[in-house]
Amino acid sequence: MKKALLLFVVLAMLALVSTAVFAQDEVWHLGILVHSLDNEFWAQEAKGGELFADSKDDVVAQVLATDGDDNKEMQAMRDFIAQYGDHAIFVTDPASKANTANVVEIAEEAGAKVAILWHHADELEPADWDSFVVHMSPDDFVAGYNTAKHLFEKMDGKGKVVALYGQQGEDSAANRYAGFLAALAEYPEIECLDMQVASWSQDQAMTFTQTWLSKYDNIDAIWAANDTMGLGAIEALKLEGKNGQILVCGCDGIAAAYEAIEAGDMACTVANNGYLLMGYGASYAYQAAKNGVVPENPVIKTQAVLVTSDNVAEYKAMFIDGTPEYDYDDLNFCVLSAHPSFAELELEEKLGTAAAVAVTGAVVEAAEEEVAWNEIVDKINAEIEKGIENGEEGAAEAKEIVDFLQGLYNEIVSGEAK
Amino acid sequence: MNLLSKKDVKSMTIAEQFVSKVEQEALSNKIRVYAPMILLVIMTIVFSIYDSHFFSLKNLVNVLGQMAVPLILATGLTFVLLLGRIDLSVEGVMGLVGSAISLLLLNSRNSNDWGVWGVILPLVLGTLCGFITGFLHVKLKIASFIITYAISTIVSGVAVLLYNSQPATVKAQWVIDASQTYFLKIPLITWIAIIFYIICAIILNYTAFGRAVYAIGDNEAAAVASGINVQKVVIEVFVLSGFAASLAGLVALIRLKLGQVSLGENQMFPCITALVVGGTSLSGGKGGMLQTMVGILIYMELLNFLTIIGVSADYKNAIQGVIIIIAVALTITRGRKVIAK
Amino acid sequence: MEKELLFKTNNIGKIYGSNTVLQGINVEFHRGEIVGLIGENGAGKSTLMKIIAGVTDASMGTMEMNGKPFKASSMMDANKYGIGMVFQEQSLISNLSAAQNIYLGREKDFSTFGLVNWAKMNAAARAALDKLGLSNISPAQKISDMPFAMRQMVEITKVLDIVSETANDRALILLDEPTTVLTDDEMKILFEQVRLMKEKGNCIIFISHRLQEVLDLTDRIYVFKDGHLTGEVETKDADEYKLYEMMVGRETNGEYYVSQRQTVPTDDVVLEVENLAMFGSFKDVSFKLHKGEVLGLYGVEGSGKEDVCAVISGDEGKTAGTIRINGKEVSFGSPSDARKHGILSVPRDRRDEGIIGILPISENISVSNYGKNATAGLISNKKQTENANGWIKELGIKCEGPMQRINALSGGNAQKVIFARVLDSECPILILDHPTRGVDIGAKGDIYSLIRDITEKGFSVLLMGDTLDECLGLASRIIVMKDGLVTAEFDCPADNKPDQVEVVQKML
Amino acid sequence: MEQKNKSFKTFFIQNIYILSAVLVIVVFFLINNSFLSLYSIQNMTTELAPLLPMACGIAFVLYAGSIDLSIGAVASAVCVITGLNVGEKGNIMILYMLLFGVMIGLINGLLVSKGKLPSFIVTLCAQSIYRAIAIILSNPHGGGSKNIPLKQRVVVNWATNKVLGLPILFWIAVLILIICIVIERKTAIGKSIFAIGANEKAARMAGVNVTLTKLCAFILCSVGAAIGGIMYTYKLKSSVPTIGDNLYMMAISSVALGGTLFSGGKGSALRTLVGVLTVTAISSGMNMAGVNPLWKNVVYGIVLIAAVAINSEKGGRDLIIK
Repeated sequence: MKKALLLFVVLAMLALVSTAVFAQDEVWHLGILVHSLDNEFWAQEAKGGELFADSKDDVVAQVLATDGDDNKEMQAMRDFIAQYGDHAIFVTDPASKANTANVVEIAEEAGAKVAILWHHADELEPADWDSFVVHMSPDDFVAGYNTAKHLFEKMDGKGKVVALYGQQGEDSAANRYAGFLAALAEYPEIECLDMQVASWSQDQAMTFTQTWLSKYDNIDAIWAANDTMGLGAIEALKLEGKNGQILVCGCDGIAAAYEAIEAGDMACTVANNGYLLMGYGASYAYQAAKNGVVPENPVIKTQAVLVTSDNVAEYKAMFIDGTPEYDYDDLNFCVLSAHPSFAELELEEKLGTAAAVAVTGAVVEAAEEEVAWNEIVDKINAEIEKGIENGEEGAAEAKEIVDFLQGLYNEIVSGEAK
Repeated sequence: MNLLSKKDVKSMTIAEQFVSKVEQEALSNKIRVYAPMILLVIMTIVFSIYDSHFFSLKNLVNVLGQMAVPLILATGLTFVLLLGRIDLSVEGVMGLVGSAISLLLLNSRNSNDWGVWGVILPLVLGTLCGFITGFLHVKLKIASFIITYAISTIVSGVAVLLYNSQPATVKAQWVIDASQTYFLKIPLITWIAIIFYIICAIILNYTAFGRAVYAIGDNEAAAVASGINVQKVVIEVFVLSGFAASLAGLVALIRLKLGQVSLGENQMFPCITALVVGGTSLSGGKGGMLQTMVGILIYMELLNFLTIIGVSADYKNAIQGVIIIIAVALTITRGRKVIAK
Repeated sequence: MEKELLFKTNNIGKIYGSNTVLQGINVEFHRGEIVGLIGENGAGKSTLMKIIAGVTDASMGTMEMNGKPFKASSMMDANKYGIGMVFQEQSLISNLSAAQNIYLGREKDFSTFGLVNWAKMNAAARAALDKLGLSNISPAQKISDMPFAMRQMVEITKVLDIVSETANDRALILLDEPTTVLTDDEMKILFEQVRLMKEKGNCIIFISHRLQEVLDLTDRIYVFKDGHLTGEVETKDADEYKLYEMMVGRETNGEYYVSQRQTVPTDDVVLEVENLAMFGSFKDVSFKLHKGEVLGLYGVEGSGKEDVCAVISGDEGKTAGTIRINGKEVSFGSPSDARKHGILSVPRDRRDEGIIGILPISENISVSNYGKNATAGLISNKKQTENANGWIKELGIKCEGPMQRINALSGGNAQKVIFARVLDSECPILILDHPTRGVDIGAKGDIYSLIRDITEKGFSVLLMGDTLDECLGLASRIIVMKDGLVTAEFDCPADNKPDQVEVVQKML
Repeated sequence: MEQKNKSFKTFFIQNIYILSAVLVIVVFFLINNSFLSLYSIQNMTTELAPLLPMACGIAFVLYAGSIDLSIGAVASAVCVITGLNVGEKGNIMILYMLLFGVMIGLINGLLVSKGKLPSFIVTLCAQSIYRAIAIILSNPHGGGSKNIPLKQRVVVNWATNKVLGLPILFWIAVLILIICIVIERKTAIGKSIFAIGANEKAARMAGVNVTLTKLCAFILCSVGAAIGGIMYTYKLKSSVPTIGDNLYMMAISSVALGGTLFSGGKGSALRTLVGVLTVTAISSGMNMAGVNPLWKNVVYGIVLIAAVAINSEKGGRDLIIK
């Protein structure tokens, strides 16, 4: 019995640390879903959401950590909804790409508005859902691409590079590395000697770097998928006195990385600006819930700044030493570019905007009038296949585009059939 | 009986058979005892032949440097495993102590500069964690697997609370110097690890406490009967393991400078694997400091070699797993009636 | 001549829960005497020993040592007063050396600055071992490399050393069944040492189920029954018969082994063993076991008889020879294979290999034959409990009920549960490996008549007796082994048992 | 009367393990009344559905006195394989994955029982192997999770539909719980598992087939993990290669919470259920109570210690708990 009492005391202590606020009318409860708070960038994101909530009288924020676990994220959302019903709004840095679909489904079921950052599941379009207000992302691919490109430029387009990969199984790790590979492809004289999975760990990154240094004597640069691993690599370089000589990059923009850039040990990082992302994400969700304001183009790319020795002082002052102040009512402030849907975004990336509008128009028209679209496509396909056989440049890409258009066409047709 | 003049089994008397059986068993036991060492030598030779980078001075120094943290942890864990217990809390304690030190020395987050106290107090804190673990394990009679897991969860939570999501970089000059100091081409942190290892080896082999650890691991009831205060010894072992984890936290911080919870991540299971490969039994009572060193060396060499030859990162963990199972199968003592748990 | 009083108890008692196991005990031990404690298992003598040695606390009463009040909180505490105990079960650390075991917990005598000088310790251990005439034991040898009896001697050396060191020949030494695993020679050395200790003025308390040993060694005997002290006799006034009477309150005589119910074996051979061998242990062992027969296997420890049993029960593998069951050749790799062929054993080491301690009695009974209470693969726990209840009644097992944990039972009752298990398995061939070891006399009698019952029902028994007397009394045929070989075979009809001397000649 | 009191006391002591779950639920209900709303209960039942089979599975290995650290990785691998194929191949994948679980259990079990290797090491290595499989199958270069295409979700949607107000997944978990109870109480193999856990030598001498029994314990465990993995796929409607990373400790600590002994021979599926309930209630409750995420680990650890301290059965002072 004594022990049962012990447990009771422990649980009673819980009540002290809990900050439950009961549902009131016209108070919006913002659930901030981030991976965890033991990482500086995620803490920055959470802080961004809280800054937004502080700026509004009728918003109460609660940070819900997901540990990067799809399941915990769903549970946390449902727990939150159980409490606040349709007065819950969410802004989430989702646990994974795939889980965004679940996030949206749960929100839809409860009628809660949600803004999603970073990832989105294939075929998941904000326009199709009432609750999915906006998707905002600075694009991991671009971040990986930009840091790699900066390194390669500094290397004068030739030399040897090694890469430190993040956590296996995580989307951002995969996308950043894909960006690195894309940049690598543009520089034929740069060779990637080895890639190792250092799982975001400073210790492992340091160990791998030491091993590389004893194996290769001609490394020019180390591409790391985040700052922590970059810092690990730098510690290994310091032991050899090679810091500053071998280029290192990071990503995320944590305090220690800014200091390393100032000291000349790190070449560059990407300031993903968690404050802006989550703050404005929350603002979009809030506006949609309260005022029914839904952005016309809900797929938004935000600014991710490449921080180098040139601009490090400015960003350190803004993000680390202070917190940035934003006008959250000016929803357009955070927008670098906005797009109606992911499908269009993808198309735009391939065709260029003007061409995309034209082609999409043609496809819609064709679908509506039910002209012999199939015949046209067959002809084009035949041409393309001939092109592929002859090894013509761009033929493969053209085929991809046609396939996409075919998909779009089918969707429109089947949508009308309904 | 001389093995060369082996008689026909049938014509041997039972006494002769018995003598030869005992000799054979003694021989195979000896082989088992030395198997990890033989494995280590073979690995070193094969690896060196396979890739010339492996046996280069530079790489060996690397391996020695990387060995510091695992060696310290494994030294502490040796005592715990000899008791037949397990300590999952070392990762959390490492993170806590590393974070605490980084916040108390000259750093990027605050204006603290506590000098030597900035190291001593966190070490005491980490050791205290070991004491609490041991105390709860003994007094509440909770399996060490669970209690140490719970403590690890709590302690790493506290660590993040300490630095409030923004880890501090150590700026104290002596820490920076320490990470770049070498004696006889071996890094200072490795010397710290080796000195700790030697002290622990002496404690294990030449003190009453060391004998008590073996006694409890082998036969707890008998240890009680011999007047050994089992609870005290068990708590002391967890205190020692807590101190080892704290020291490892300090060394990891010297190596990496950034004080965060992840200093301790993925350190404990590899150490336990290494100990078992070296010949320490998970059920207690069997093993020793020599086995610990051999196990750690085998493990570090394997890790280093897989990186050097550039095994695809996707397959590395899987390959490592398979190799470890084979290594354990080769080196572990198994009789007909041995019970594996 | 009145001897100086060393130790006395005043109304010592012990209560476990609602169960009083010891009540109102007043005993006195004097310098320079050897006192025997006898009684059935569970009579309370082991509990008294544990209280004196500081292993458990007394629930009531007081004790005096050297005229001063005595209360030990631990064994170590008791050692300081000069009280040491040699345990029934082995309490050595198998991966430490003999010297390290002898001085375990006392290393500081050999330490400087906390570091132990092993050479000094080994020398001291050498001297301690030599004092007991154990020159064949090396102090640096690991316990795990020693035979069983040698380990026991190390244990005795350890205790004698502890108390003689602190007590200046005013020691009280408790020996709890120290002879169970010793050979005759080792026993002689032990007895010599005990007498030597006594002459120096120490007091030795000796517990044994072997009454002859008690009579040989002691000066005075206390008899316990059901937690009470029921008698005290001078050894010179006692004989075995009288002691039996005092302990069990019933006479023991030739009918002890119920030999009038001994079956005459049939001609049906159920188990045949031919030229069986196990490398390093025995060879060329051949015998036949008939239906309804008790076949005794006898020899000294290490004669190979244990391993013969182990091979037939599937516990060990044979290296040569054949085993036939009902004329069909079989081979097994484990006791579960053997069970499938109808062979099951009552293991010798009950605590380690017999009882499944934390499980209830009913599970312990059913473990060898779950199928009995199952329909279509699903076990009925109700049937299983009923089944257990049946056995509890049939074998007279004293317990709270079938759901009681088996480790709460006394040795004899636990052994009966093991018998219930092997009988429940319906295996026709039973190997009884020292079935009465550590069992009190009352339960022994029950087990003897049980063996008669089952042979009457047609079971066949391969018996390894605890004593020659028992083996001869129970078996209808006896095989004697020596140094791994069968040396003789005797017929033992109920009315014409062979002479013990004759058998002993063949085994030594 | 006294007899009756005594039996009540025994009953109380034997069933005190339920108390921890009740206390946790009551406290959270007091903190926040919506903790026991229908929506919240639906949420928690969905939550515990995949965890329950995993915990029940590993409980068998713990009864036998061994441990299995690979269940999380097995769940990950199963989740990935199912998620990638269920859209095209349909629900038959469940059957394939159960067979996959049997195979994994067979390998682990053989290495432990026949190879006489410590289960701790075998399953630790198995963990890295199956985790690598999950990642390799996900994508070259360790790609992340993939959702089942929205159009193919018809195949898996049934699992989260509700029957009697609670999701089908939960009812399946209940069914599995009942099967586990039947196995441990009603079958020879279940009872043998307890016997070898309590005293392996004695069970062996009593004719229990130790090798086979251990093998079965590991197979039950891996199948439990596979079911957990399948359920996660159906619940998350995607393949997540990292799903199991924290699950194995969660499953093990749930079993410990219920009071199952790590030394083997004791425990029951009902205790495991209570443990799983407690773990789920703690994590849901903390979300609803608005506990700062930084404090969550601290609170979880303390509650874990307190609950295990209450629930573990103490078999007298001679019992050695490692």
